[in-house]
Amino acid sequence: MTTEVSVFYFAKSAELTGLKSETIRVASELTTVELWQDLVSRHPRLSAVRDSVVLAVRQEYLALGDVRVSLRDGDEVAVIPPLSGG
Amino acid sequence: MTTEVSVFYFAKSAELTGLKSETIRVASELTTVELWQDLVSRHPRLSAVRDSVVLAVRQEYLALGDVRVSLRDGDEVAVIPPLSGG
Amino acid sequence: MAEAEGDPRDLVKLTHDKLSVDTVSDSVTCPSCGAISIFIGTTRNSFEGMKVVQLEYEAYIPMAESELRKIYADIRARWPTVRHICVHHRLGVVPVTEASVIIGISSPHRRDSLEAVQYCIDTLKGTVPIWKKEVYEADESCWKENKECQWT
Amino acid sequence: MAEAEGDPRDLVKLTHDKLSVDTVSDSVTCPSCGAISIFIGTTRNSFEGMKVVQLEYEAYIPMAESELRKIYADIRARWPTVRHICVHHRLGVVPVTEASVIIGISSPHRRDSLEAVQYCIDTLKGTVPIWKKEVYEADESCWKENKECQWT
Repeated sequence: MTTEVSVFYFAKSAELTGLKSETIRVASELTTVELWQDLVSRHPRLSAVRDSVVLAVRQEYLALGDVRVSLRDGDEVAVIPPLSGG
Repeated sequence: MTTEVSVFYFAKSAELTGLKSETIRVASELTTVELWQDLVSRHPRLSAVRDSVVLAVRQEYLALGDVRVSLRDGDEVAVIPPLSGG
Repeated sequence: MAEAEGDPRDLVKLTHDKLSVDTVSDSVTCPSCGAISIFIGTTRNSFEGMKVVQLEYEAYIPMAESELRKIYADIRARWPTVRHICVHHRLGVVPVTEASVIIGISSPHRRDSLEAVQYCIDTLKGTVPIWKKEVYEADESCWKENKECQWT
Repeated sequence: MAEAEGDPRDLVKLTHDKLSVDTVSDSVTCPSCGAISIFIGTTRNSFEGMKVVQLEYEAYIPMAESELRKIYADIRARWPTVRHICVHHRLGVVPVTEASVIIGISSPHRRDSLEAVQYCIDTLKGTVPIWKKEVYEADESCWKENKECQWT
């Protein structure tokens, strides 16, 4: 089963991918680290920030690791570099 | 020895004396409680606030009591009810 | 009294426009409150000896709004007397000395809004998806990292 | 850097005019500071169930100014990085919801100005000779007493 999701890149991760967002097809059941590896396979330069990012799925933070996610069509995924608002 | 000083009344004490300020002649060497008694002799209604006021002499707070002050011509004395600024 | 004045307001604005302290202050004013506490974050002119020309902010806007509303819910749980809460955060280019963020909180007595404003800026820096790039003289730049961010 | 920007400013204004948050904020803005913390005291519409129509403030003006400058000296001793300090206090009639006092303090990092603003309002209420009379419906009125005042 695969599903189509929107991926948003911010700050350093947007500079590394050259993209603000894209729509991709991924496995609908996977872990956050598998989702990250999928993104890195599309944008190898992303591996530079492996240790400093988390993901957001449906606008909720998820650490990279053995964390299971179920994705549905139209879900938002985001790559979240260290925050620096305020 | 006596000296001429300006006395300022604020808040409740101004209402009790009916005055914002006056110039009076008082002993130049006395305690704060003697200075207070001098003011009460001029304005008996002031006695109502005896337990809730302090004095300021030359713009420095002084408690009513056996506190010695030396007054010089032109000094400022003030009756200071409980503060409520801010 | 509270009902006569309407509901507590939870206000959020992310904007490319210049921020106004008066606007934030007015938006949290209410007749039953004696205290409004405000924090303004402004752009500094240097970082570790390098001259900062300007800052650029970007946000994951819908998630930033939802994370701010989570902070507001925390504030209302911890300081129940807090009345109105307003955060304005600027996006895009912010010149030196201009405000990047203004937080305003009102409460009947001052202790609550003073504590809540401090909690709000501390938590905002750790949880709200907004990013700042410092641009230095000589065209260098650097994405910043808040020390409050938990995962780095 | 500090020299290039001029000296720290210790600003005091006691005025019968309406206060402006923007004016206070602007007066403490500086290029080396990332934080401005502001406290606004406003007139509440009730006290122990009585409806407050307005407040009236009076001050022993020269002593109020000198007591404020003592507070500023304390702040600079306790928070040496504090840059500019400004207190505007209104006198005379202050209608409900309008500001009676606005305190603004800037610092390079936020902790200092947030703590200093809290210290400033707490100490102001205990030491600065200013008095407030609450005027209620039906022409009653009452001189208030700050709990921070030490001698009552």
